Parts: sequence; C-alpha cells; structure tokens
Amino acid sequence: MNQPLTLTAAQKAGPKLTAVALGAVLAVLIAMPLLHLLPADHALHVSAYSLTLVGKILCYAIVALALDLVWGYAGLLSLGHGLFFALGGYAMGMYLMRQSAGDGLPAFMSFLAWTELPWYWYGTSSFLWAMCLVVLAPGLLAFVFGFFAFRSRIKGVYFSIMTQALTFAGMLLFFRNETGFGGNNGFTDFRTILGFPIAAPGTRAMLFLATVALLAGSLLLGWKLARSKFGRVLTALRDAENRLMFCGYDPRGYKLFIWTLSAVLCGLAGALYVPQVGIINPSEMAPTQSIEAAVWVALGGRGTLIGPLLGAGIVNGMKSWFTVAFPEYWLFALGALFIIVTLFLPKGVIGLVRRRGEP
Amino acid sequence: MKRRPLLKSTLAASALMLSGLFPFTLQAAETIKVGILHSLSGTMAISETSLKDMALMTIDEINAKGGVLGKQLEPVVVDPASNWPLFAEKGRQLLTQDKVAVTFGCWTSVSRKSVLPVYEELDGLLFYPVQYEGEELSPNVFYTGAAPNQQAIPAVEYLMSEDGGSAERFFLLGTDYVYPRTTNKILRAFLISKGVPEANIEEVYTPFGHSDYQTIVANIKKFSTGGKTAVVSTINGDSNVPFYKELANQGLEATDVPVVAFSVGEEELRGIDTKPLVGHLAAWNYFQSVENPVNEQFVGKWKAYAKAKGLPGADKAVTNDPMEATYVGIHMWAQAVEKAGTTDVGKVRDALAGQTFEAPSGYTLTMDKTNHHLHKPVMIGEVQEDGQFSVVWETESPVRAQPWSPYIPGNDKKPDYAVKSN
Amino acid sequence: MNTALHRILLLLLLALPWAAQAGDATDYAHASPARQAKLLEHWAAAPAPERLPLIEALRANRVAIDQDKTPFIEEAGGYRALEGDAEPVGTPKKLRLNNRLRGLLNTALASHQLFADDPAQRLSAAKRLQRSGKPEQLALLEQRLEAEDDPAVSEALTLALANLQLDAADPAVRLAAVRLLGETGAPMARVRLENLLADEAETDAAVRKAAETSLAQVKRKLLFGELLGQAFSGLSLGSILLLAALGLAITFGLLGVINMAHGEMLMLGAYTTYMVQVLMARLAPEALAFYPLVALPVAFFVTAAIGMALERTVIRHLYGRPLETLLATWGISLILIQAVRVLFGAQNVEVANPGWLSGGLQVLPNLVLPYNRMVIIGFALFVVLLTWLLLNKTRLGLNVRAVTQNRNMAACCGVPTGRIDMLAFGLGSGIAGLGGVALSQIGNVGPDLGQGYIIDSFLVVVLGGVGQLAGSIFAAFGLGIANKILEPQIGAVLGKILILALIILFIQKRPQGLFALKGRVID
Amino acid sequence: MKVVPTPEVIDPIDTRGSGRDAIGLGRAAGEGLDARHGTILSLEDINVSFDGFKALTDLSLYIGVGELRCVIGPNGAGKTTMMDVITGKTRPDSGSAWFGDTLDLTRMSEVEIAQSGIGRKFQKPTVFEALSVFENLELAQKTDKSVWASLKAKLNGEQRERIDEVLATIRLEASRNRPAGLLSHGQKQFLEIGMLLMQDPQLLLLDEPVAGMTDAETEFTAELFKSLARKHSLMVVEHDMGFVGTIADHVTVLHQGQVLAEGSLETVQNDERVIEVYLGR
Repeated sequence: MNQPLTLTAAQKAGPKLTAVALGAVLAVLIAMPLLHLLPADHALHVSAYSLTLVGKILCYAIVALALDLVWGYAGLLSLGHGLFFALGGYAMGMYLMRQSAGDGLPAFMSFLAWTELPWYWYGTSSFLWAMCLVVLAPGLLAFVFGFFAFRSRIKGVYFSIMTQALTFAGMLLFFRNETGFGGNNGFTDFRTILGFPIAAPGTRAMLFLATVALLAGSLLLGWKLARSKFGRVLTALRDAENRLMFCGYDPRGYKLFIWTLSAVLCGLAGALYVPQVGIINPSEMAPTQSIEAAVWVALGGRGTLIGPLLGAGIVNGMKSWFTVAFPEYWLFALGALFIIVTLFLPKGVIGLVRRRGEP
Repeated sequence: MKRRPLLKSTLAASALMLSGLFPFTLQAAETIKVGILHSLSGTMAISETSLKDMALMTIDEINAKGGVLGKQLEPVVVDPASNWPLFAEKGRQLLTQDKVAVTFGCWTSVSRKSVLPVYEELDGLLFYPVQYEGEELSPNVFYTGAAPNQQAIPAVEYLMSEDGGSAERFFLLGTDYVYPRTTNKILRAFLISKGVPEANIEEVYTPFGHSDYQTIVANIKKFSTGGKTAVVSTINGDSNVPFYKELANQGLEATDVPVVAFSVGEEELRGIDTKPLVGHLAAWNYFQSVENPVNEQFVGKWKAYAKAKGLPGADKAVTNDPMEATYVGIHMWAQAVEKAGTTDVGKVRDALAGQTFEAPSGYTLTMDKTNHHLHKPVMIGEVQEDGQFSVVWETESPVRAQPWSPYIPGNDKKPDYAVKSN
Repeated sequence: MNTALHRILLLLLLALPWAAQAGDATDYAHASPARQAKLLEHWAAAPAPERLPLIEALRANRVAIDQDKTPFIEEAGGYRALEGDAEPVGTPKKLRLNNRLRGLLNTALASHQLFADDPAQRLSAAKRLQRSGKPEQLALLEQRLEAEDDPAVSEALTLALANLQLDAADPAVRLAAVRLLGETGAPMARVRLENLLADEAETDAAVRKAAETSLAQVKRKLLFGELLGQAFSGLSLGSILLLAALGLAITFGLLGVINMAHGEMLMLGAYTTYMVQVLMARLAPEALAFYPLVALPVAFFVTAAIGMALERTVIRHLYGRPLETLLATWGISLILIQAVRVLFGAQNVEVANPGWLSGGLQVLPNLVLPYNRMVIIGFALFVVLLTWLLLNKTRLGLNVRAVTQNRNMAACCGVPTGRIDMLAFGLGSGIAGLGGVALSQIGNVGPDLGQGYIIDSFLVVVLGGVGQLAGSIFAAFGLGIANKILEPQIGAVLGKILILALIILFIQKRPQGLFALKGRVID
Repeated sequence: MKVVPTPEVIDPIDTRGSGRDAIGLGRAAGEGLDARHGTILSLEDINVSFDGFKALTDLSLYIGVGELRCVIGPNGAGKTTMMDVITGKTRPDSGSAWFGDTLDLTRMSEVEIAQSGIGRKFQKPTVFEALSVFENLELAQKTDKSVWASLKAKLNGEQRERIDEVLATIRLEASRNRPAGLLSHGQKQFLEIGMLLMQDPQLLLLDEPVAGMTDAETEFTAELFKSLARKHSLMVVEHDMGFVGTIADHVTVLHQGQVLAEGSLETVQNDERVIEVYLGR
C-alpha cells in the first residue's frame, strides 16, 4: 500500500504524458495573470476576483504540499502548520505596513500610543530583510520546536496535539494588542509593494506568477526529495522508526530537516498569500485552520505529491461556491465530504483516480 | 491503461481552476441587486445571522411598496463564515461578479477593515450597522451604528451623575481587540479631563472566548471597596454570559457595582437568565422597549416575519440596535437612490448627505452632510427581568458623530469628511 | 383561615397610622428623583414600622402612579391604592427606579428591618448597614444596640456602629471602634483604616497606633481570604476542565479515537439541559428548580445514543487509523454544529441557574463561594468515581479494558468487541453529555460551546497520559490551579500562553504524560 | 550436517585479520572498537525494574570476540529486556554495560550504539514495508548516514554488487523489487538478517530468528550463523532447543532476570536448577 511516491504512478504513466499534463496546467496558470492584463471588457479577460481566488488556492496548495511532506512521507501529522503560514504572512505584512506607513509608524502603533518601533520591527522596511524574516521566523521556530520534540521522541498523536497547542499559543499571543502585531485586526490596508501599487493589475499578475513559481518549485523539490535516498529514509522512518535507528540512522536529523523545510515552505506561501488577499490576522493561526489543511491533504491523498494540491483545490473551490450557493447549509456538505472521504477513499481522491485508471 | 491516472488528475485540477476563471454571469435588468455580507457560520454567526434576516425583511418591505426606481430589489446573500480574508473575497465577488449596487454587512471591525480596500478600489458602497471605535472615515462606507461619542461617553457621564450612582472609580473591562481598546482609551482621557485620578481607573482585557471570570470578578470586588465603583464592559459576544453569571453568583449587585455594557443588547440577553442582572445597564441608540408608533410597527413586523419564515426561536424574537441600524440604513439608501434617480455610487453618495428617516428609536435620524455617520440619540437602559431594557436616561436630541474622537491625540488634524485612505 | 384573619387585622392596624403619617407614599410619588433620594435618606435615619410595606413595595418595584400621581401598589389582578381608597385614573405607570434609589431603598429597608421580630432578619439588616450605614443613622444604631438581646445581632450592630464611630469626637470611642474593626476581616474596614491613617487624618497617637495594628490584622485576614479564593477558583476551573475532558479520556484515551466531535457532545449535553428546562417549565413548573437533576440522565442517554450511532456508522470503520478518525470526527463536528445552528438558531439559548445554584456562600467577608461552582466540583468528583467504578468494577469495564489493550485476544476470548466498542464510545459520549450539563450552569449555551473546550480537553488527556484516568484528574486540577495562580500576576492571556509553553516543555520531559506506564517498549 | 567447530579459547589477537573475508563481511572489530581483552560485550551487575517489577537483577554476562552465544530462558526471564539494555532502548537502574573495552553502552544513544557496531534483529520481523527489498538493503548498508549524505547519495557499482551479494545470500533475488510488505513471514526474517549483514556489525543480537521458519529455512539459517561466527560475535535468543543445539558453543540460561547457568548445552541441560525451571519441578 504505502507507495512512497506518486512517482510510481508517474513512472508508469510515462514521463512524456506527465510532462504534457503538468505543462498544460502550468500553461493555464501562467496564462491567467497575462489575460488579467487585458482590458476589462475583453472576452478573455480574467477578473481580479478569479485571479485572487485562484492565487489564494495556490497558496493553500503549497501549504498542503508542505504538510504532506511531513505527514505523508515522514508520518508526522502537524496540526500547527497554520502558525508557520501566518508567521510568513506576518513577516511580509510587516514590510507592507511599513510601506504604507511611509516614515511614520504603522497606524495601529500610533493608536497604542507607541512612539517608536519595537525592536523586532527594525529593518522591516527593507524588502530583503522582510524576505529573510519570511524564511527565518517560521524556520527558526520550527527548528527549535522540532529539536526538542524529536529529541524526546514525541510522536503520533502527542506530536499532533503539541503542534496544536503551539499554534493556539501563537494565536493568543498575536491576538494581544501589546504584542505589537495589530491584535485582532492584524494588518490590512496595504498600498504598495516594492513601490508598485498593490491593487494594480500588473502587481497582481506578478504576485500570481510568483505563487505559481513557488508552487512549481515546491513540487520539483518534493519530487527530488522523494526520489532521493533521503525520501526513502523518511518513508522508512514513518513505517519502522526503531528499525531505522538500529540501522544506524538518527531519525532526529531527518525529522528536523523535513519539518523545518516544510515550515519554511509554509512561511513562503503565507508571504505570497498576504498581499493577494489583503489581510493577515491571528485567526490564520486558529487550530481549526490547521486541521483544515490536514483535511486537504487527506482528501487529495497523502503520501503523493499531486494529491494535496488536488485536495486544497477541491475543498477551497467547494467552499467558495457553496458559501454563495447555499450559505446556510454548506457546512453540512463540507462535513459530509470529510466523512465520506475518510470512510470510502482512504487514499484520497488520487487513489480514486488511480483505481479507476487500473482495470 | 496505465497512462490515465496522472492525466486525469491534471485535467481535474485544471478544470477546477477554469471554473474559478469563468464564473457564469447572470444579467437581470429588471432588478437591483443588493449584497448582504454577514457571517452565517463560524464564531460571528451568533450576532450576524439576525442582521441578515433583518436585511431580508427590510428588502421585502421595500419591494412590497414597489421597490426602488420601479425595480424590485434582489438580495444576494453570501456567507463569509467569520473568516476575515473571505470577507474581502466575498466583497470582491459581490462587486465584480454579482455587480451589486450596495452591500449591507460586516459586524467586527476586522471584517470591515478587510473589505474596505476592496470597496475603495472598486468604488463600491457599504453600509456598516454596528457601533464601533471610529478612527475611520471612508467615502465608500456609511456608518449607521454609533461612534464612541454616541455611546460610551454619555454612558459614563450618566454613571457619574447622581442618578447613575455618582461613580468615582471605574473598572474598564473588555475583550482584547481594537473596539474596547479605543473606547477605553477615549474614556480614560475623558475621565481624566473630568478630574478622575488615574488610580481610580483600572483597565483589564481578556482574550476572545474567555469563559472564566472568577479572578476578574474577585478583582472588581476588591477594587470596589475603594469607593463608589462602576464597571464599563466592552466584553464581546459569548464571554458575557459567564461574566454576568459569575457577577451574580459572587453577590455583586447592580446597586453596589453597576455594569454598563456597550455590546449587550436584547439579542444577547436572550441567552442569559436576566433575573440576577436587573439594574445593570447598557448604552445604545435604540431599545426594543422604546415606546412610539414607528417602533411598535417595526417590532410587530419583525416578529411576524420571524414567525412566517420559521426562524429559530421565532416565538422569542427581539429587535436590537444593530438591527435597527440595518433597517434604517437600507431605507436611507433606497430613499437616496430614489432621489438620485440612479444606483450610481457617486450620485447615491451625494444624495445620502442630509437624508432623513423616521426611525424606530422615535427620532428622525439624519445622515450627516459630510461625515457619513448618522446623528443618533443616546439611551441608557436598565436590564429588566423579562430580558428587555427600560430606558432610564436619554439625550434630548440626536448627537452628531465624532468618528475622530477629540480625546485621541492627533485627531484634531483629521478632516471631518470622508477621504479615501490611499 | 386563621392566618388570613390575622393578616387582615394586621393590615388594618398598619392602615391606621397611614392616615396620620399624611402620606409618605404620596410624598414620594410627587417628588423628583433627587427629592425621592432625600426622602429615602430621611426614612433610613428615622425608621417608622408603618412605612415598611411601602418600602418593600418600592424595593420590589411594585409601586405605580396614575395620571393624578396617586400611588398604587400592584397586586395580582389589579391595583390597590397605597393611601386612601382611590381608584386609578387610566392605567397606572410604574414608578421608575434607578440604582441610586435602589441602594437607598436597601439602606432604608435595613433600618426598618432592625425592628423586625425575626432575629435572622435583624441580623441581615445589621450586616447590610455595616456596608452602607450613613452617619445620620448613628443614633438609630446606638438605640437599637441597646435594645438588642440576640448576641449575633448585637455583634453585627456593634460592628456597623464601629464603622460610623471612626468619626466620633471622643478619642476613646474612636479607639474602641478601631480595635473592633481590626477584629473583622471586612474589605471595607481596610479602606476605612487606611483613610484614617492617611494624611494625618487621625491626630490621637493612641488611636493611630491601634489603627496600625488593626490594619495589619485586617490585611492578614484579607490575604488569607484572597489566597483561599484563588485556591477555590483554581479547583473550580480544574473541575470544569476535568468534566470537559473526562469523556475524551475514554473515547480518545481508551479507544484511541481522536475525537474532534467531543466538544459537540458537551454542546449537545448542554442543549439537552436547555430542552429539559423548557419542557419542565411547560409540563411540571412546580419541579422546575430540579431540572438540572432531571437533565443529567437525559443528557447522558441522549449523547450516549448519538455517540453510539456515530460509532456504528462512521468510527467503527476507522479503528487502528487514529489520524483518520481525526478527519472524520472533524466532519461530524461541523455537521453537528450547523445542525444545532439550524434547529435552535445561531444565538445562545437561555439556561438559568435554579435557585439552589444561584448566589453563593459567604465564607469570609471577602470570600464568596458560588453554589454552582461548589456543586460542580462535587459533581466532577462524583462523575470520576462513577467512571472509575464502571471501568474497574463491572463486567463492561473489564471488557472495555480488555478490548482496548488487545483487541484480537479479547475477540478470541469471546468478548463481543463490536458491541464493546459501541458501548465504550457511548459511555465516553454520555460522560461528555454530563459535562455539558455542568457547563450549561457556568457559561453560555450556543452552537460553538464545544469548540471552546476541545483544545483544553485534549491537553488535559495528553498531559495526564493517554489512557490514564488518574492522570487526567491530576492534569485537570493542575492546569486549573496553575492558571489561577498565574492569572493575577501576568493577566489571563499571557498566563494561558505560559501554561501552553510549560505543557510543551513538560511533554519533552515526559513524552507519555504524567502517569505513563513504564515498561518494556513493545514494537 | 556439518560438525560445528567449537572454539574453546578465543585468542583476541589471532581473531584479528585471519580468514576475515570468507563471505566478505569485513572485519570483526571495526575502527575505534578496542576488544583487546577478548570480550566484545560485558554486562556487569545490571538492574532494571519497571514500576517495582524487577526485570533484571544483578545480571552479569560476557561475550567473547567471535563467539556465538545462545541465551535461553522461560518467558519473562528478561531476555528481551537485556537486549533493550544493550541497544540503549532501556537504561539500567544500575550496573555497567561495555562494548569492547572502551564504549560505555549506558551512556550512548541507540543510534550511536548501532553506528558503533551492534546490530539487532527484532522478535517480530521489522522491515520497511513500503520500500522494496532492494531499498531495504540499501538503507541498511554501512555508509555515511547523515541527512546531508542521504540527500546526495548515489549507489556506486561496488555498493550495488554488495547488495546483490546479500540478496543472493538470503535467497531473495527474485523479490528484489517487490515491496517488503508483501513478503512472507520467513522471507521477512531473512530480509531482516540480510539487513544486518549489510550493516556489517561486530555484534549481532538476534531475537528468535527462526520463529516461523520451515525446517529447511531453519537449517539454512543455522549454517548462515555458523559461518558468521568468529568473524562476528553473535548473541541468539531462542526457544527452539534443536536449533540451539545445532549452533551453540556456549549457552546462557536466564531466569527471573538473573543468569541461572552457563556453559555448553550439555552442561546446562544437566543442571538441576535448569531442569527445575523448565519442567517446573
């Protein structure tokens, strides 16, 4: 059962067809922002609404992929990936807030009657440093947490609950106004990024393309990792950690590496998410958000690379549609979907697609 | 047939993305679309659901009278699910996909802040019906709830008066978010300007969903030994029930330490056993118990509507301040559209200035000529055993809003008319 | 019959002086609020027994005036003139009260009740006057103290008097008063003494010295009360956490189901309580006070039935795949929340504390223990005991433990594992339902009730050690007390964050929780 | 059946370097392992208790370089706990455990112990079920096992040959690309032994290696173990007396966490106390 990789399927399907299929999706994704640049009345114009919606889903897809690397491959279910996503988002948000505040303090600080920036805000007016923070904040936190957690061999449900506690603590901390991140309101009302107006079609298109690039890059990275010996060690770790230790591998290093990598990917996704949706607020750290991310992965099919992307797309696509089509009852549909998938599609949608493909 | 799987999944993925790309567009010339943007699920559903129903009722009422400009209003209800980014997304959808003429919605400040850039970018029109902290004045938003000077300050003035119990110590208790923070900041400045020493003001915040008020109530008790004390509560939503229960059970009565709340109305009291709360206060611009013909009609209509639609708990349906603000907002917009002869946002905005409406509060409310806020009366109500409020004090005439409170430094330089934030 | 006759006679007796009093009620009805306050202060200083019914009626907000401002008392089915026998002109409107008037009425009422025949009434009146006595009442209190023969009331009166005597001209009187105040642990005494000492308000050295001693004494007593209060609130929070987590300790701890719908079982238990309350108000209003007791078995069986239904339809298929139970139960929880929202509305529903769960027990002058919290602590222990008995002393419990430890072996021994799973899950859900009944007495009852407790519940179970009932108990009380120790120091938010950080650190040290079994690791 | 050569005295110096690579398994004692005094493993006065239950009491046991030692004992005698102590999975309450003369096992982590040259086969065959047989062996191979190395690891020809060799030894060539989860119980046992061979440890701990094997497989395993001895040190825990008889030169009997008897199989089988323990007399 636990196929280490989607690659087995991809290998079976033949490299050519895989390339064609992936290429087609990529082409559509690259075309979208370009079509967005067309005048609004053009027949092929892609609206800002569609672009931000798909952009948001792509960011979620990266989160799903990152989560799948730790859950599907290394067997560590994190219920706190929302925290890393939000940290990346906040780092980006700090830069955007500084951009719109100009030389002054961000509005919420003057509201708290603060007269100078807290130390952790220093340098955030520089895009480069903000980008460093996007990587460092989630990366360091994940490293420290992972270091201790893996050292004491916390695993399984314990690990999941601890990550949940971590994101919950983060949420409470960021909700506090004194923490210096805008409290419940978080960051909104961004104007420019690198000097470009954030709502301009060109900026939107570039952000979208960056997201597509990050997704493609993550996919490639995941593919490379999964094919390497590293990927096989992870799979071994998931299935028989003790055996692996007695083979002389130190699982801590492996877990820590993939865990930190996954957190950094989430942070990057968060950084691209914030300028596209226009807000970051502590509710992104709510435990329910992280659970939902796990649902995307499970729904798509964990332990595969395409599955999580499909899962994120399906759940969020459904959500966008249901919340308009039948606002009162969409939670029933969503809940039922989770139950049906876990009961009847243990390998997720990708498992279904595969099973149909085979005679 | 081994080649299929990946192809299929890829196709599925692209189909999904395409469906987001080209959503079907419906054009209906004979109706005017009106967006309703209130959370129907998630944490805010508790407050916002009834506003959605109130908006639908008001639209029915207008339609029954022939609609606006001879066209029927067509409500477009969406559920932003208490998720702030989703508010922005749904707002954009209402404006660009559904092309609504106006949107009524939002409750929390963060949801308003989330949609605000979208409405400014696309030049949409949003009516916001809830009391809030001010510090904002967008040309694309009309604020039909109270600004701090239309709620908080009069309430504290009342507490300091002889009738209110001549309070000299103030315990400012709130949920930790921007509305309580700003309100308390304004109140603190106000109290100090009235000669209350700093030592007599205590400010305490609790996280969202806080449910254990034992320590805080014990602290209030301790604080209240120092002199005549009043609690100013900006506790939000669900936390009110455990707070009031703890207050009652620890034996703090309204005669000893009155609590004046800015977020507790008739709707919230439905979930509380009010017997131990009699005498505690709330400040609003409208109470269901206000006696006048317009209100009688308004309450009657709402009760009939709730029953007819089979809303949950219809037999105990109540009206409250944000519901009245929604009702007033929709009617004012309709009047402005009639006056402008079009739903064009710029023209409607101009027509709204100075618009008046005979509101259920018993006053004729005026939309300010410049600052997008209503002139509203302020009322202090005391909780009664039946879950209603009896008005113990009210202003003589409607008060003009001060979205930029003079008690916050730097606000004197802010213009008293709406300007886009960027 | 006899009593009725008695009452009429009494009324007649009371009615007589009214005429002579030339209409206190009329005076009051005609007065402006400020004048009303003056009247009440006057009445408090010079009580007249005949006035008692009027004050009681005013305090109960049962006095109304008609168009001619004639005062009436509202009675079942109509109005009765308070003075004379006038008939109301038009519908009388209730006289408005506000908090100031209510406070003054309380004081006036206490003054009048000092003359009551019942010592208990006199005692409570004296106690009230300890808090709200006014200098004008000094003479009254002195007079009543002399006439008092009940020692408890005497003592209370002496104290009330001492409060007022601090301003006496005679240093000896002040000295006695100061000493007396030291004996009490009343928070009020501390403020009075502090004021006395501040700014050289007291000039007599001996009194000053006595005041200092008394103040230290009072402070000590207050501190003691405060610490006790903190300990109690810690216990109370712990018992709530325990009730919230206990069901999960079974469904998650024993069965291994990561039951995200656990919170919704609490919520359903609370809604069942609401339904029971509504039904009893309709069907058996005379027994309404006992609705929480009725709700207990009902909630247990309702939630147990729902739990069992879920187990049979969904969770049964997922044993051995714990992380997938998380997803399925998450879906279930979404559906349950929305179902309740559609059925009952998104708003909270009203669940009232019955009389015996309202208010609290005054243990010390600055310590009130609310009845509902005390009952809940007891109830939590009761549920723990029940669960322990069920799991350790019954056939069902034996089977549950057998199945959870080794499913295959248990099946081989003829244990019907399917049925046991169902019953165990039902038991866990039922206990969660019981927790819901308790929670309904503390907080609000709404669709989101469960969401607020789910994380805490998981933390309690994990911290205690999965599968360890005793561990859960220690973890719950430990968390509750730690929370309450930290909250006054650093605030509720930081306290909670610190607790979470501590838990994360603690789990590093003991990855299997507080009460993990040490043993050969089985792979 | 071959006659088992029973080494009477183990000469530490002699065992170094001579006849090392008969089946290409490398040296008996690796770099850094100092076993000059002829004992590869010394357990002294080990005590382990779980919540009051004494699993091991003052256990002392020495295994010489190149020795093949069988450990027998009734259930609950502490055999697996002893292995846990040696591999670092359980820390003893007191006592010392030395690997060679210099490595203190009580201070090393499981991974360090494995890397220093102790391999273990579990009672229940444990292989990486999702990986193929080939990949299982690849992971077990003696090589740099750091994260960084694994990211850029590529098999060279020599390593491939080595894997093929072991595949042949454990007779799983035909299944080389099958997921290990699909193997039979016996095949999994062999795969796990094969992984130990790839790991090339100085000391092999084998917990009931022939459980679930057919007679032919058992016989083959016996052959394999005998060929491993001398170049490696082996400690085999086994219930199957027949199997013990075919391979063991030295037998230790454990009972209630203590060594009850030690010596040749014959000596042990005639020991009164052993008979009592086994037959319950």
